[in-house]
Amino acid sequence: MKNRLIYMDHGATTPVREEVLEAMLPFFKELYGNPSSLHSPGREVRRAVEEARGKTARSLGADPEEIYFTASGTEANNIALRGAAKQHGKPGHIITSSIEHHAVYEVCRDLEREGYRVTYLPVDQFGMVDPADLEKAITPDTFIISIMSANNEIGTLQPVRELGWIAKKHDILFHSDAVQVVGQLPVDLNELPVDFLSLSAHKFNGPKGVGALFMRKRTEVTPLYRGGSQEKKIRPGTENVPGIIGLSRAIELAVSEIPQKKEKLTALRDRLISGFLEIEEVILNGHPGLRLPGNVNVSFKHIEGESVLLSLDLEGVAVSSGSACSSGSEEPSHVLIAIGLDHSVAHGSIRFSLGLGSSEEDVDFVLGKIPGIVKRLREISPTYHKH
Amino acid sequence: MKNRLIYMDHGATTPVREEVLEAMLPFFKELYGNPSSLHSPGREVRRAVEEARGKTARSLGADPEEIYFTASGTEANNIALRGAAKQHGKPGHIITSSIEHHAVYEVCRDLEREGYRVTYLPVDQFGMVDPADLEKAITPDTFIISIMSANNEIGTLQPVRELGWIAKKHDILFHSDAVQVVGQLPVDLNELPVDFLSLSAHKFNGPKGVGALFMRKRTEVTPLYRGGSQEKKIRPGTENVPGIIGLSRAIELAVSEIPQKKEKLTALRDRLISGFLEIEEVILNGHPGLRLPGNVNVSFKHIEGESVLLSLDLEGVAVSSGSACSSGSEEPSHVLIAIGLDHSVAHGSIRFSLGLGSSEEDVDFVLGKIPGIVKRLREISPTYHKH
Amino acid sequence: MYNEIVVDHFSNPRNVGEIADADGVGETTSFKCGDMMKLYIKVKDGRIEDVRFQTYGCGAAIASSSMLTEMVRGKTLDEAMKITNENVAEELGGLPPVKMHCSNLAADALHEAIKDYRARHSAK
Amino acid sequence: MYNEIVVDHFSNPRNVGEIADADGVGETTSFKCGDMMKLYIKVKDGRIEDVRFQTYGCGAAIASSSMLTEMVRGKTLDEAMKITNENVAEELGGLPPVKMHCSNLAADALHEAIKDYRARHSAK
Ligand SMILES: Cc1ncc(COP(=O)(O)O)c(C=O)c1O
Ligand SMILES: Cc1ncc(COP(=O)(O)O)c(C=O)c1O
Repeated sequence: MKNRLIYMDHGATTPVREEVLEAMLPFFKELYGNPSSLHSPGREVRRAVEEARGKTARSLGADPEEIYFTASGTEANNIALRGAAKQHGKPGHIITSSIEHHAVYEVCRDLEREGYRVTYLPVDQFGMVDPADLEKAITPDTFIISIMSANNEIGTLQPVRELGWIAKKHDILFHSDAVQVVGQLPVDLNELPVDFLSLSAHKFNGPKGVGALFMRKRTEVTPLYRGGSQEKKIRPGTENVPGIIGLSRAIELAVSEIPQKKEKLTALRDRLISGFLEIEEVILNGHPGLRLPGNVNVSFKHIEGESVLLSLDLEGVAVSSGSACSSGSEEPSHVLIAIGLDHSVAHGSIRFSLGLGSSEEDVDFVLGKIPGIVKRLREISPTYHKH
Repeated sequence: MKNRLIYMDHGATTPVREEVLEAMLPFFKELYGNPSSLHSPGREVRRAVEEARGKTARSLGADPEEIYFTASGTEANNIALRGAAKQHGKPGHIITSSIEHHAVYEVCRDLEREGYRVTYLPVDQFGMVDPADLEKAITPDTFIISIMSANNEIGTLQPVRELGWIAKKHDILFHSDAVQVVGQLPVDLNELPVDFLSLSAHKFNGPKGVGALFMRKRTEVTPLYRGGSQEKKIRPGTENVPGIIGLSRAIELAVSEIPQKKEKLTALRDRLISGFLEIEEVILNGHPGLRLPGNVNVSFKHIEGESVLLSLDLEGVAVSSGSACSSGSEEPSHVLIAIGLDHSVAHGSIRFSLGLGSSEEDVDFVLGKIPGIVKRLREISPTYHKH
Repeated sequence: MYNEIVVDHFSNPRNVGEIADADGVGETTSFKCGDMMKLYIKVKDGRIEDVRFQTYGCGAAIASSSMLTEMVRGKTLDEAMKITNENVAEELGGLPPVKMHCSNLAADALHEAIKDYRARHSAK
Repeated sequence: MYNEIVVDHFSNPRNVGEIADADGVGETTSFKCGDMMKLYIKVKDGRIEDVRFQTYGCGAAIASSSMLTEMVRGKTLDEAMKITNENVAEELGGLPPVKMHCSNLAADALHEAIKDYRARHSAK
């Protein structure tokens, strides 16, 4: 990443921060023992892993034994959903939203193929699930509900607490994919009525290749992978020790800085949004207020997202069009369709996601460049009629 | 790991070597883009990941598109076996050995519970599978055979090529768990008749938390996890980029150094073995010649393995009793039972596994300490009758 | 993702615009991704004398439209009919595989424009 | 895994050995892991005057045997009968949970030895 990079793709991934890398470093060459080994170098590493579990738990208001380290947010989602389905033992009914990340959505699709019934709750124009819809969708054989805490594309925050209470009232398991929320907004599992919660380190300045699943005490899943007895057999395989240490340091730092970070990012976000909305035929996707502090998602009508992304890239600005995970596919994002955008508007959507290193100068640079880019691309566009 | 540590547990895990860590470092803070992102910082990382795939493939005589990065050897084994079973679509017959690692063995047990039939081939006193037994075990509905390349406890090398040809002749998929072999002995997938091969970076001085599955062209598995389209959907989730870079550098280095390393470790291994066999009532477990260069596994009769492990630990020597993954369980290892040891002898087994940093001084230090330790523990033992 | 030629044509597309009194107009839409292209030609003595385009789409779509206009100027209609989307991608030095089928529809629009021209002429 | 007390008793076990003319001998085996312990006692005036052990087993097994012998010397038989495996683990400052049930069988062997002593005496 050469000279001046303005990175506005923190929703896709974030850089590992210095303190996190420093915490990880001893675990490559010096503290390299296998935590399952009985000898001192192994036991020393075991202690470090358990301390990391403790730190992670404390950052979320959880108990250490409720934290299971995984290789990614995707793995956490898969273990929770498919593991609960396997544990359920027979096909049943699952409720989720129509704007979940692929790592929930595709698991549900897969389970449907295997005989489970799945209800995909609609969302309103802002991407919000209505708790009344959840209540109505519940059937006697509903055994798990999975609703994300915040959407990765449009940033909309869901009423997770309210949804969780409905699940609890009906004695149904509740999972929330909080990959976009952990480290950005407070999560207190002492209070939040969820049974499972997924997170991923690389979204809060931790390393790639490590995530975690919170699973509340007395909740059970059937493991998907088999092997050693690591992570209480829920996730076998030699632990990614440096990754786990990195995750725990990153979550500790991120959670302690939430108040300042939230204030700063919200201000930057709103500055970006107002700037964009001054351009004609631009619409904001997602909720105007109840959205991730760092998330801006707008559609520039008459132009296709990738061409904006590329134009910004040529200016040294990194953004995303749709979700990082679905790039490479040319289908418009299912999230943008679910909030009612028509295909051409959905195709014109760009996500700017701010993070730790974002500054007012970055925002102003982007606001300075965008009008020219939009104008140029619209001039090429056959659907844009100059008045 | 304080002052003088003599690490003889390379079979459990190895330290990351300097060159590998150096290769990884830029990918934490600088080259942190998400390889799925379309912008330059993402594309730059995508290129690095694909180069890593190329390096890994070249080290094994494979094609880049045949390499799928995973989070561990365990994950590679699970994807191969369960993925092939899912792809098969209906219960069928699986053949494996009775000395597989838990990450194969437990998957087979699990599949048995789901209606698959599994044959666990016996091994001889040295831990070797007889190809004739494989031939005999094949039935019309056998769809996959999984035999490890080398055993993690006793180090015995299997006749993988011969076994693979039998599978090929019958048009049955063949998987080999090569976690203990890759980086220690040459693996040339151009010649080896296997469809799947599993490996794990932390066994050859790469980082923990990353492995790979080789899957031959035109072979197909049904993915176990769902989510993004990473690793051609076989293993979704944001890539562990530093881990992948580390794996590729580690395999490249390890494979290039095999000839010297093999010679050195074989000499050290045989020196250890002869030294141990000078003590009365000691038996060598595994094959005298066809074993991993760095693997020594002996049973000291009348004493329990853990007490030897602990005594060595107090002298600064790290070894393992049984496989690292099954420590914490008090059952004698299924591998040692399979080669015909009785329980008490199996309980007295210790694995000394040598690696990159091992030296003659290390070996001589251990050979100097062991007789005293064994003597002391035997004096405490009620089963040891002084003559 | 894109090579330098593509980036150049994307950043500085040649022959953008409409031709008010075009002799032929072609339009194509990719059902898969919604990309849309409009191509205008002026024909003189059986040769393409002028050509302009308007494109809604990704980088590949814009660059292939631009490259195509460069390729066809001065060509006879028969020559132009032989240009394929693959030819355009080749001239661009290659496109990413995912982009080959959905955003590279410039040649299709050209063929439509020529057909339109021929239809108008035969109608005369 | 093990604390300092355990390591000390493992490295320097107290009262290892046999008593040729023991008044009572107890033996226990853990079916789960094969650990085995033999305990010899000398009794005088209803008190344990001497005690020795032999153990085949892991660190926890050896350390608990050693600790037990320290705990019982001089105790009356009734007092000694009240000692449990948990007491031994406590004296050792705790054992890892996985070790509690299978390698900590010293008190069982002691109780066997006392029963053996009593059986011999009632037989007299
Ligand atoms: C033969 C064998 N297979 C599989 C594994 C599992 O590898 P990992 O720890 O990377 O999951 C190991 C390591 O313990 C092994 O030795
Ligand atoms: C909401 C959400 N869930 C899950 C994931 C998957 O996380 P990971 O990339 O760690 O597998 C992501 C990230 O792409 C996400 O944004």
